[in-house]
Amino acid sequence: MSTALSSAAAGADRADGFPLAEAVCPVIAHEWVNDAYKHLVIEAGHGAARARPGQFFHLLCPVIGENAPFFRRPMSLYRIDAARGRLEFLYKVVGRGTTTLATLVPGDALNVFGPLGRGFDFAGRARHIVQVARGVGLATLAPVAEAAARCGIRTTAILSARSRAHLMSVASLRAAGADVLTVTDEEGTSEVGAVERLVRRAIAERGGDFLVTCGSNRLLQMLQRVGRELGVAGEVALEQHMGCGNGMCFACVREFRTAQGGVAYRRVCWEGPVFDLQEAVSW
Amino acid sequence: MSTALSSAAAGADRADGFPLAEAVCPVIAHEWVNDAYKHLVIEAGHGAARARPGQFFHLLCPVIGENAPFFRRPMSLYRIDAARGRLEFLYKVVGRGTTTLATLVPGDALNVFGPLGRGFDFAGRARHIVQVARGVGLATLAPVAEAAARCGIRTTAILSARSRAHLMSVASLRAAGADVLTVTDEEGTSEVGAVERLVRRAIAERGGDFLVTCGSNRLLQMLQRVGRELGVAGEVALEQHMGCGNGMCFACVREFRTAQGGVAYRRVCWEGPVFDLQEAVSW
Amino acid sequence: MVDMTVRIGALTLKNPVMPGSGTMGEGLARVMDLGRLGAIVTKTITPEPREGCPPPRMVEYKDGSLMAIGIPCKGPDHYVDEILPQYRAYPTPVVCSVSAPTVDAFGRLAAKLSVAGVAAIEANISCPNLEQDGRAFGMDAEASARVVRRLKESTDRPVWAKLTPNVTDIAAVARAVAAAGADAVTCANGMLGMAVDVENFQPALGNVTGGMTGPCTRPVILRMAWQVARAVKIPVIGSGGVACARDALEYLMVGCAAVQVGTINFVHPTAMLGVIDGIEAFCRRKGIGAVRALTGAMRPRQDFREDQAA
Amino acid sequence: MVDMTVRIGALTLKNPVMPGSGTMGEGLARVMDLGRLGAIVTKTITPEPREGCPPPRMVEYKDGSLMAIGIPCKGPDHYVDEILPQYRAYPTPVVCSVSAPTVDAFGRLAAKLSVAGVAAIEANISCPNLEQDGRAFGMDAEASARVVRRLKESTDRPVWAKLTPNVTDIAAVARAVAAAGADAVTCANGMLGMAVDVENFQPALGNVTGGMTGPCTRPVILRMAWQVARAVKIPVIGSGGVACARDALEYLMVGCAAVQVGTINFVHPTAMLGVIDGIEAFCRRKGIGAVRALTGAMRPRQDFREDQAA
Ligand SMILES: Cc1cc2nc3c(=O)[nH]c(=O)nc-3n(C[C@H](O)[C@H](O)[C@H](O)COP(=O)(O)OP(=O)(O)OC[C@H]3O[C@@H](n4cnc5c(N)ncnc54)[C@H](O)[C@@H]3O)c2cc1C
Ligand SMILES: Cc1cc2nc3c(=O)[nH]c(=O)nc-3n(C[C@H](O)[C@H](O)[C@H](O)COP(=O)(O)OP(=O)(O)OC[C@H]3O[C@@H](n4cnc5c(N)ncnc54)[C@H](O)[C@@H]3O)c2cc1C
Ligand SMILES: Cc1cc2nc3c(=O)[nH]c(=O)nc-3n(C[C@H](O)[C@H](O)[C@H](O)COP(=O)(O)O)c2cc1C
Ligand SMILES: Cc1cc2nc3c(=O)[nH]c(=O)nc-3n(C[C@H](O)[C@H](O)[C@H](O)COP(=O)(O)O)c2cc1C
Ligand code: FES
Ligand code: FES
Repeated sequence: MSTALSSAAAGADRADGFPLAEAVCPVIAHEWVNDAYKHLVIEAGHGAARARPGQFFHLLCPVIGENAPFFRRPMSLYRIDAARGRLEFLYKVVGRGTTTLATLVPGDALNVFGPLGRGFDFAGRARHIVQVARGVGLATLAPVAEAAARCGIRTTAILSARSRAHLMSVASLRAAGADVLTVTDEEGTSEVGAVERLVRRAIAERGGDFLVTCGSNRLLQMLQRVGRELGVAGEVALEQHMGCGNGMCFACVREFRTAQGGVAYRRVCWEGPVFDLQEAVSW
Repeated sequence: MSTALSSAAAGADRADGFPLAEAVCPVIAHEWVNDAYKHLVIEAGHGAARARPGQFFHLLCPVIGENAPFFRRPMSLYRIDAARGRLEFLYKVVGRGTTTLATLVPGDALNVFGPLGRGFDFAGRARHIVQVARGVGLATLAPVAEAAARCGIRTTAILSARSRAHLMSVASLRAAGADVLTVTDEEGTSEVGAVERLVRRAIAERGGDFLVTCGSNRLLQMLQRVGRELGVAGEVALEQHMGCGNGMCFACVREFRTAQGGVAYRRVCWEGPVFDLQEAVSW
Repeated sequence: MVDMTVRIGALTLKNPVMPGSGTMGEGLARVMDLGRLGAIVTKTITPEPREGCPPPRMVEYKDGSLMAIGIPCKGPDHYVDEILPQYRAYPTPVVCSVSAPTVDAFGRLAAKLSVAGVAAIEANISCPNLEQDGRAFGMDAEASARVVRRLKESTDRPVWAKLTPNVTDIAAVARAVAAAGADAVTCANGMLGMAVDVENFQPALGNVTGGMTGPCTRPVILRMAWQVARAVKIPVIGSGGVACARDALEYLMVGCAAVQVGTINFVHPTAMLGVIDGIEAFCRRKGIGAVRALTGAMRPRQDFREDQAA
Repeated sequence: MVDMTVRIGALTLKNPVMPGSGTMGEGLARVMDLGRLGAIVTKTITPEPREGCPPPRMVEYKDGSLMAIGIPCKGPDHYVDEILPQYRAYPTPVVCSVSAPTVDAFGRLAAKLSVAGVAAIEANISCPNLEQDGRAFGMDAEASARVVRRLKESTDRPVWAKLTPNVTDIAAVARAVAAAGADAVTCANGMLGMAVDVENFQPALGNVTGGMTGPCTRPVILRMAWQVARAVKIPVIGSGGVACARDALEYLMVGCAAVQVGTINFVHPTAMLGVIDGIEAFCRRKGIGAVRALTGAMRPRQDFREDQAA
């Protein structure tokens, strides 16, 4: 399907036999989910067959007028529909690239590159995942529950957002069998201390034994503290501005704690975007 | 009207009181007239009130993907509708800029700068204009007959094109009172010698006393020869790649014969695009 | 109210925005009020009339252009008689750009052009030095300094030296011209580039090489302006790729007192007004009372961490 | 059938297209067959492990980018043990890029890296020379030549010298390294640039300055490649802003024997395949039997006049 459009990009669709591909994919659906986020569905058989939760695709956003994104934009997978060969993204419109991305309509072509990076690694390590997501983290953590369920792992998902309108993926998480708890700024329930109490309860009362988070530095710090204190392992998905998305340019480094007690740079696109919860240096 | 859209371009619509303006104008109509040419109508009160046949506007073609025209594109006026405050262009889709220009649909905004350059100067010099146009010259010469008629000048228009489908503006020239003769490659009537016979006849039998041409170097050479031989004055509209369109960058020069018998560079956008028929150096 | 004035040596400009030499002309007065500009810098004048380079004279890129114009010029008398009077109607100071093939010729030309209505002389030292194998004066610190010294002897007007970016150590050239008495440095002229018409196996420009200018050159010229501003005490005027107020602010913050706007004038004829208004709006938004305070306002990076907003 | 092979000194490459050092990595093998490339140039290796520059490491422009990466490196042993073996599966020659803070260190490093699987050494002389106030070796013809001489003494592999574009006279540096025995020159590394985060009055890059690369730099680097190709007899490898076959053809026609493709690999991971296929298609269309014939194929402009088609 995507090959029919391949002439739109030089060099696209040369994937044959390679785990990664630059592919030109038809847009299937593209709707606003609230005032800030859009939900994008594309047909991408190659990617859908290979992608894992926590991985991302590097999207070539169109050039339109003054908005001329030179590099691709990383977007984690919101849903992987291997059966229908589709990938879904949930993204916030913030700048040049996401602004032009948002103009695509069904039938348009989008050049994507992926799947990239190291996804979540909970199989065999977890029996009950406690995930804490905020902002774009809601998108990144969304596919975790479904994949976990497939390995017989339960999920408690604590979703934090500005308002109820910004709580996304509640229904799909429930459909995947997760217990979903929501907190919002609007209702005054999203304060870090309150979320910490929910996390501790999920660990103590529901058997939570693996922490997963994305989207908020303050929640990350809290989970690092709770995890250290209670000896609960976990992972965090991080962001950094990217060039290649494929480990080649070293633009996307962040600081991490090393085994020797120092700090070192690691590439978010290559060693991550999912990292050990305790190794990530919060900021 | 156009000011409502001015935020689309930094610095646009600061015209108040100046003969030239950068204005963001709504597209009123935009249709293909054959397989190669599009007819564009925009609302541009400021420009329509000031523009004269032979002048041009400098159009800021949109940036779309790989087609990123950095400079504006010059287009001569196909029709000046001062009454309705509209400008019309007839252009051939050839490269980056015209390709993105062609994507505009009614209601879109187009940033135009003008009117620019020196138009035709026949008032008081001509009683019967013989115009010879080919290719894009059909667009450039189209408004001449109507303006000429307004000064009581008659026009014989000899239009040359590849095929009958590429003969444009026949109806509007007739409506403006011109005698229209058409020749085409397809019919084998457009050969230079044949056109020369039509020109000589228009001078000899109809009182043609001013030659005007645009769009073909071979027709220009023929008219220079006929004009010299018969002592008939005339003008030619020329093209050259442009930066500013406003006499500032000196990118658009061509060679011209000087009074001293040498050649010198002159700016097509500033001393032209309409030049004395005999001073133009054909190539 | 933001105080937009800046001082370039003895000269006070009403704001820090002016055209680059060769990127404006009488045509601009037909689109905007030249009285709003900080200064009017006119196209380079040479001692003898010149026709300039053979066409084609330009190649366009996505974010800039390559032009080989070659300074067509009708000579100094035509400048004094025909060009200068066009700007007399404006309160804006006129800066006259000059160029010549020898140090002597630079001096004679500047003397000739030090007439009423010329507020300063900008030395375009990117031109070939006929006394040194045609290598541009500006590519050699000592040759640049010689030009400036001669100009200072030949005119009582402030002398600005416009550097070429095609050098290893632009700070060294800036130091040399400052020591020679330059009142300001302009940083910088176009970057030497070329293009090939591959279909026809020939150079795309009639002159083979040309000057690369426009937004895409800004990162490199900005770095040079920063190096120059740290090397000299005289005012630095940034010139390279300014298209909007944000771009001009970069130059001011790395140490420039003013900016020149060039190629973008060809695309947006009133771009300079947008730059002026945008700088003023920025100052207002940041509570900065005088645009002068922006000069060199860049501070070392904080390890500044903002919480990810959700 | 077009003969796509090119000779870089003693080395024959199956085609003239290779990545620029630091713009490919093991990740590329997951997208395309590295066996199709003319050569594999690996990221610069330094004698000691380095972490590289503090983030932020990049700024994006419309047609290029500014990056300050700072050559993070795990040292030569890691290169030999971990990186080189990844490319053993391919028939493609591996060119090992090296850099060091002193001439001696350059020599020792090259000796250490002259192992099986390394077909040539590329000297990245854009790095600071600690024996000369940290000024880059490549900014000085004599220092560049010293590096090349030492490399030639230290390794039996062909030595390529990768020039920095941040110089007044790149042809002079090229002549110096050619005289010192370089087997080829690569022209050139990134152009030094900077950017300001004006909202926060601070440098946009953690390292303040960085390397400007990508398509917008091509006109300037192409001019340098042309100057270098006219100055030396050894093969020239063009490196700057190649995104498609047309761009590569410009470099070949001004005199390059091959090209390196850099930044665009980050945007289109299989861009190099497009360049290879496009060059071949061009040769076929023009009836050119061997890509070698394109090297220096640019001719002076004809006063070539084509009739305006209607
Ligand atoms: C692995 C990964 C997964 C992500 N997944 C999602 C997701 O599922 N949904 C979502 O809404 N966002 C996600 N992001 C963030 C998203 O990539 C940025 O919002 C987007 O790049 C902004 O691009 P822009 O051109 O609109 O913004 P601009 O601010 O115009 O971009 C300028 C530059 O900054 C970079 N940039 C800006 N913000 C970020 C950021 N937060 N992270 C990385 N680079 C940034 C851009 O890529 C670009 O290089 C993810 C980021 C990473 C690294
Ligand atoms: C005064 C004037 C009036 C014109 N009027 C008309 C008109 O009414 N109808 C019409 O169809 N065309 C007209 N043209 C030609 C028109 O400007 C070009 O066809 C157009 O610029 C091509 O742009 P492009 O980006 O599509 O082509 P590209 O080939 O991609 O353009 C590359 C560069 O070459 C320039 N260029 C290419 N062809 C020409 C040309 N023939 N003349 C000048 N610059 C060119 C472009 O402006 C651009 O700078 C006129 C030209 C001039 C100078
Ligand atoms: C078409 C053109 C002509 C120029 N002519 C001159 C000139 O005559 N003298 C001069 O000193 N600089 C000249 N310049 C350089 C500009 O003044 C300016 O320094 C340069 O373009 C960089 O600024 P920009 O990137 O904003 O264009 C010219 C530039 C262009 C594009
Ligand atoms: C992120 C990045 C890292 C680079 N690292 C190196 C390097 O380690 N050694 C080197 O010699 N050149 C390095 N370069 C320069 C490239 O090899 C190449 O010469 C330059 O990018 C110009 O080509 P381009 O315009 O196609 O990118 C690097 C360039 C980039 C963009
Ligand atoms: S984005 Fe290039 S290494 Fe991570
Ligand atoms: S296009 Fe600039 S002078 Fe004519």
